[in-house]
Amino acid sequence: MNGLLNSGNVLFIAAFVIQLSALIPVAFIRSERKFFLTSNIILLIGLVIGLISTLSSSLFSSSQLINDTLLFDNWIRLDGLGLFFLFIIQLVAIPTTIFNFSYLQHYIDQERPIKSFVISYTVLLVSTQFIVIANQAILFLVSWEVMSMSAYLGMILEREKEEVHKGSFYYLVASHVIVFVIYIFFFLLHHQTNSWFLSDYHVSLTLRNTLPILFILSFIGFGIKAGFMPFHFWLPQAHPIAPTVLSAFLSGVIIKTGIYGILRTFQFLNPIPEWCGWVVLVISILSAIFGVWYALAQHDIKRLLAYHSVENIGIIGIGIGIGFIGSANKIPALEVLGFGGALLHTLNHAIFKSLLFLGSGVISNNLGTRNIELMGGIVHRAKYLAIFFLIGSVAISGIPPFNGFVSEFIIYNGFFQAAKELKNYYPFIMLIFVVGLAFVGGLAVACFTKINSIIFLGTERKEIKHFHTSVYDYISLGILSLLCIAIGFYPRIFIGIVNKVIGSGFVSADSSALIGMNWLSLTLIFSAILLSAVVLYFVKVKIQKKYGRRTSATWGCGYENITPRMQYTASSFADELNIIPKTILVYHKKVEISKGAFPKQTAFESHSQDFVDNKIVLPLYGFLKKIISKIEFLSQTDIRYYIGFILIIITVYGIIAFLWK
Amino acid sequence: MENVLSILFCLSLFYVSISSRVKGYVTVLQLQGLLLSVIIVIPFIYDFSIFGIILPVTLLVVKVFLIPKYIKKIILDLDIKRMIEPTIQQFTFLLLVIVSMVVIFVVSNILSQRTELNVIPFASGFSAIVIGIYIIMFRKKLIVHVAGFLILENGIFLFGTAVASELPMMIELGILLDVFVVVFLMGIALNNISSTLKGFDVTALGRLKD
Amino acid sequence: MEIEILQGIISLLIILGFSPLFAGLINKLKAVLTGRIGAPVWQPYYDLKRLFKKETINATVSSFVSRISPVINFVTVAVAATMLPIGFWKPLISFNGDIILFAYILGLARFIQILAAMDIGSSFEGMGAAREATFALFAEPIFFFTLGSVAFISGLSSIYDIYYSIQLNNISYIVFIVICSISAFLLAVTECSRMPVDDPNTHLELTMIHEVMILDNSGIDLFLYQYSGYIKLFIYAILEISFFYPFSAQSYLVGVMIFVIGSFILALTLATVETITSRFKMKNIPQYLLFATAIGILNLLIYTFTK
Amino acid sequence: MFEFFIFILLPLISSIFCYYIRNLRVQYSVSLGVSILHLVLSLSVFLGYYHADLPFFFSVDSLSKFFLLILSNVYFWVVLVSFSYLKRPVTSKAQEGKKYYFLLLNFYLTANSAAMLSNHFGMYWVAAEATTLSVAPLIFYYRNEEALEAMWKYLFLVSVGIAFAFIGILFLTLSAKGSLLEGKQLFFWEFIKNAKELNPIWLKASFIFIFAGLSTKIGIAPMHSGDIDATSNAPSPVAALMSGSLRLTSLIGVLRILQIIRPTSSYEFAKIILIIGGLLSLFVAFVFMFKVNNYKRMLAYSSVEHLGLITLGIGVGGLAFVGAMYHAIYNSITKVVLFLTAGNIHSRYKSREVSNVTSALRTMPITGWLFLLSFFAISGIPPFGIFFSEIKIFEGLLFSDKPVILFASMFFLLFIFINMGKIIFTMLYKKGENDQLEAGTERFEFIHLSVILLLILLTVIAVISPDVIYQNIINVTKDFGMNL
Repeated sequence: MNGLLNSGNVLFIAAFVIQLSALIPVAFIRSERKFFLTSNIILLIGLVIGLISTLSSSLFSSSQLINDTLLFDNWIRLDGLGLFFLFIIQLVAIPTTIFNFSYLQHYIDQERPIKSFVISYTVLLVSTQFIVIANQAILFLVSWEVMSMSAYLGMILEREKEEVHKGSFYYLVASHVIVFVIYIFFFLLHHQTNSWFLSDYHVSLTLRNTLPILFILSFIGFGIKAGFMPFHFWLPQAHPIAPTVLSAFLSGVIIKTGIYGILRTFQFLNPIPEWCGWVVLVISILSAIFGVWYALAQHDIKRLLAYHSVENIGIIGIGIGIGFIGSANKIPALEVLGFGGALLHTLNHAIFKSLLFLGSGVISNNLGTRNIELMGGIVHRAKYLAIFFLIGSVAISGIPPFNGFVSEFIIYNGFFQAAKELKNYYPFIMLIFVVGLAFVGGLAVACFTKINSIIFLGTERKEIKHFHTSVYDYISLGILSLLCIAIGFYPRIFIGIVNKVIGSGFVSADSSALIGMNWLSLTLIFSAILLSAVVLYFVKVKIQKKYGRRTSATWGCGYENITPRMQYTASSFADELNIIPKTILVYHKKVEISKGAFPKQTAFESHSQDFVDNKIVLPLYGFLKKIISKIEFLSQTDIRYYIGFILIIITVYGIIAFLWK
Repeated sequence: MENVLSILFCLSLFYVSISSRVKGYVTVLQLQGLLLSVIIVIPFIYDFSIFGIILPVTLLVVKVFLIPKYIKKIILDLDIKRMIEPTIQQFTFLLLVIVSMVVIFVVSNILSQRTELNVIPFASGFSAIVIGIYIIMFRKKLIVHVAGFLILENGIFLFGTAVASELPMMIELGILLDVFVVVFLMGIALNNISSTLKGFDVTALGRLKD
Repeated sequence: MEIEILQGIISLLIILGFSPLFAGLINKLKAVLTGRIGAPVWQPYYDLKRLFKKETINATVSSFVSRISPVINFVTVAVAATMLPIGFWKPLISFNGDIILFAYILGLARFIQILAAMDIGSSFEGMGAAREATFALFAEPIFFFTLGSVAFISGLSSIYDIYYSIQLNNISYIVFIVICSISAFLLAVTECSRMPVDDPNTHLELTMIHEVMILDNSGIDLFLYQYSGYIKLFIYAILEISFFYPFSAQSYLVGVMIFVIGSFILALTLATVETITSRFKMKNIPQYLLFATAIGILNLLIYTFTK
Repeated sequence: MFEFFIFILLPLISSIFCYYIRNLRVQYSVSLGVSILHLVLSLSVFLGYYHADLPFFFSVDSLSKFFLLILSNVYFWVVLVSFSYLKRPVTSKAQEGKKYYFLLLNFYLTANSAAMLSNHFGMYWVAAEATTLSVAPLIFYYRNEEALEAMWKYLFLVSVGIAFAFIGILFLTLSAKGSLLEGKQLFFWEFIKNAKELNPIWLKASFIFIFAGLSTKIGIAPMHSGDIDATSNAPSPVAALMSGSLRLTSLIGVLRILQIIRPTSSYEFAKIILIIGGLLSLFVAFVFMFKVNNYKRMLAYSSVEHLGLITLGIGVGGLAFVGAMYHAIYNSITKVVLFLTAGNIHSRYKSREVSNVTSALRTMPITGWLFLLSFFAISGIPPFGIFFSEIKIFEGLLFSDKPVILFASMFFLLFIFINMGKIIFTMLYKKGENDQLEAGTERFEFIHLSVILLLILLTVIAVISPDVIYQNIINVTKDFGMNL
């Protein structure tokens, strides 16, 4: 218990204790409402304290980062990476927990039992925090599994719905596969170093021979969790059906544990061969492009956001890939930019993805549907919701002046760096990746203009009875939007933190490539834009006062009574893009062209399925099932066969014995 | 002397494998019981001890009187048809029996060169075991299955005497008791089966499947 | 230092000031080429003046988005303009990686404009917005394959430095730059919605891309849109022209001359293209853009592997 | 002598007592008392507070006291819930099944303890046969066709199997021919002591016969069928008892012969046989999980799977062996939990067909959640025990000389998990078109309490992992001559 009782650790321990004590009320509070209120408040307090303790740690103070703070005879480690992810988790968990107050109220009104959800949510938060600070492999595995399972148990809140049943099952199976893979990963590490402590695992020289296996295992195992492209198929199934709070947390944080795992693996295996970097890069760019393209084809808002998680994980992966290449070629600048971009984007994505998910939750709760084709005109109902959602969308599309841009900016610079440092054919390849990333940006713009405009703008496609938003929604959304703005406008601090994290055991030699970038000018430019925009706006208003301003109906090309159904729909908005890769998107559309002088009612609809899921996974399972159904000889019901089996097996064993040397 | 009895035992096996009557089985069981008890008694002819004689006597009682009587009783109670319903021709069955017997004798003869064991009882015991299994496998009637099981048990007993295992007496008795109770339970089960399932053969037992 | 800032401000003012003139120039030349007298070169200024004085009409269904959109549009385009060199002057904003900022700032403009278009809730605007999104997506790669390829080869990531680094001495590099400038031209055509991608002064909504998005705007809003449109056009013109600055020769006069001549030539080219070509079918436009991208890739490939 | 009385005679006496006293409540309290005594004593023997030396054919070593503890633990819980289980309404025919219930239960305890404590093959055989005899009528508890068929099949198959085991024992005596063991009694320790003299051919033969014979009771494929039928049709406590302890009782026989064969040259062969058996069982479970549509059968197959895993671990040896020992404990407890909850579901829905059970989580929340949790427990998800034992087994397999076994078994386990999950979640969530049962009307019964306690026990043992258990398992491995 070295150094256990300094103030920081006390806070730290207290945080966990309080968070866990949110479970206590279940014992003696019968009423669902009272129970969830109390436990949620306790949980919130715990989280806040946790955040404070994290912020008071050496990562965020100006002092030098103490690399390995080991507690409880090394079972807990607070190093740079761990603290950073801890920070992310708590940062996202606080708004989602606040959001709970208003969100769970809906379920209480429906008289749906939510005890189980609250419990599993609490357990989920705690276990997720444990993952990133665990320094003991078994502890890690246990908290990993507990996290997955509690997430599952939370997911099945509306379990009687078919889709919920199906989606959550996808999730469960995926996490079971993951854990099997990770078992082998840790067994190998344990065997090599014969220690169960993660802090002993960076013994790269002895691991050289098994390094490829270890890397592949970790990339598959953690990659499934993170949702890289071939392994993503569970993600768009699971995230939409979860209760909003949970899907925000899942997309925001839990898939990041996969990233955490991969980064840890890098720490174990550093220095890593270059091909690993290429593998990660290629898979990531594919995930990014097709993730966002799938997203473009969705009509279910949460499903769309889930696919965007795939995209963003791809972008993070690109950063990691650059970092790998850097460390393979011993170029600190490259490492710093790559990993820095990845880490910062992890933070950013956690923020704006949870923001968007929470926003979508408010909407879908009020409208009782997740299909964006039935939405519209919500801006007139809830203006601030629209603004927050807009901020999130701009941020996630990587467009200035919000945080999404900053991290993508770093990654771009990483590519430039790579092109500069590594001559001959590198510039060409790097440029291809740059273009890919730019392409992703463009698609993201298309996608988010689509959902913003379809959901919020225009007129209501389906009559909205009443649109209720509570103060808690606005608090949680507000916090997250503020973070988006803060990181966007003044990235300097966060860059400093990220740089510190990278300093602890990532780079071969420290480099100022990240800190040295001209962050101040970014800040200046953004604030200039904001300032001049505001000024110009007021000028414009003044001028409009002078020359008059009025509103009138939209010009309908002379056509008088325009109905909401005449607006442009999401399907038609995205159609021109979706037909391009229609085999991969499994994109079907049904168009009825109207004919004759008096055309009848016509229809246009489009669907997209997941390629991996529908063309690979399910067929394989069906195939296996078919083979199994062929095996009949075992399913005999007759006692005579049973007896016969004994004779046969004894003969077989006898033969083995006879042939035995 | 043992060998002669063992040969007789084998003959009883042949008989059982051609007999197409349930009655035949019962008589064979009695005969085998008798043979077995005689075989065990033999050592006591030379040095008689009242304590050692308990086992053969109980064996005689159980295998010659109790069990066969019990089976007869079941047959009468449930008036099971006299014919055993074989699933393969008697001839084929006999052929199978003969072949496996020959194999067993040859094999055990070979084995006997490694470790000294008196081949005849060993082989005949073993073939009794195998034939017991065959009877279970190729007959339909449950009562015949019971008989087959008993033949198997007899085989094991003979076998045991052949390998000259000195199990302590109370364990031997325990074994006997077990066998008896098994048969007893099977009898009860048969009663129930005939009453609830309306049938005495395996075709009645097809409910449990996936 | 101060002088640099001053120069930057001046070049910004130049861009803001002369961008309508450039547009006017194109129209004039076009008219001449088609054998008309055409509107005077100053026509855009008159238009802007007219629009400035007009009453603003907003659609009833429209929201705050369409209020702020023109402003943000203008501001962002202006900021993008401050990253470009005029003459040999260092622009106001110039730091490593501003090429990316440049692309993304314009992205912001596009984002908000698409939203504003959808805000009206009319299917015309919707259609325009969808097209804008699609074509902009395919225009993105062209930008990176032209300017980006130069950047990657020179290893620089600031627009000014990139242009500065261009030394037209060895032949293969000249070829490279020329082809780059060609695809840059194609890019300009797309981004500024000129022929053959889009027809700026068509009158059928169904065939428009950019125009249809601002269909329901008027007064000061339209003024801002138009103005930022002109600036955008001029920006891309400068991107094109700057390929041919002999930055090594540090004479201001030469710079100005080349700048003026270059813009004139470019205007002429644009006008010619617009006269001799007709607008593509909508569904052919992606092919066209892909073709431009292909040029870029090919160009870079050749240059990378024939050194 | 005292412990002999407690372990073996007392249950016998109380079963005789139950024959004469027909009052259920009295029977219950008596058997409960007996079980508590048994548990306490076996626990104190296990912890070493009490040094046990049993008379003639019985003795205690680290293996037997370990398994005895598992037995008496499972037995205690089963007896505990039995009364509330018996109170449930059954058909009039089944009424007289209740009369003999506790009698047989006590006899079961006797037989099992005898089998576990016996140090003589003959004795072991007699006791093992006796366990069959005690359990067969219990299977017949419900007095319906399925139960009858199950009982017949179980009785017959197991009797034949155990006969084969006896042949194996005879082979063992045969293998002693010519060694200084000739004509000695069949005591384990003597055979273990000078196993080297034994004739390898007969030793192999005896191993094959004993393993194959006892497989019918352990439920190692392909002799699993009888077990499946029995476990799925027996009343839930009995099923729990069978999965939890009876299979281990037969496993101990295999372990004994393995212990004898270990120093000889045939050890490798024995390992191969065990591995084949284990993989076959995993495979069978894997195959049938695709087809099974009766949730008690599903649970039965799951115990085939886990016994297969244990056998695999034993076969591979080393760390996997340790894992297997742990697995024995955790599996036994988890199985009890599973079967009890399944029993609740059965008595509520009156059907074992999965298709007839719908939205169980709504109609019976407590049982539903417990069932869900115990499913997680059985599929090796922390903090429940099986996770900890499984990773030991997996690591052992990975670093054994044949890591491919690991991949095969992981593949099987994964699909077993998937299909079990499919079935269980359909039962729990799916909206039935004829949901006649109204929501949430479930009283908190005694069974729920005990199930929760068991789950807690499972977790606590696993998380704390008391050193005494570890030490004992290490001693077992020492007896098996493995050094970790």
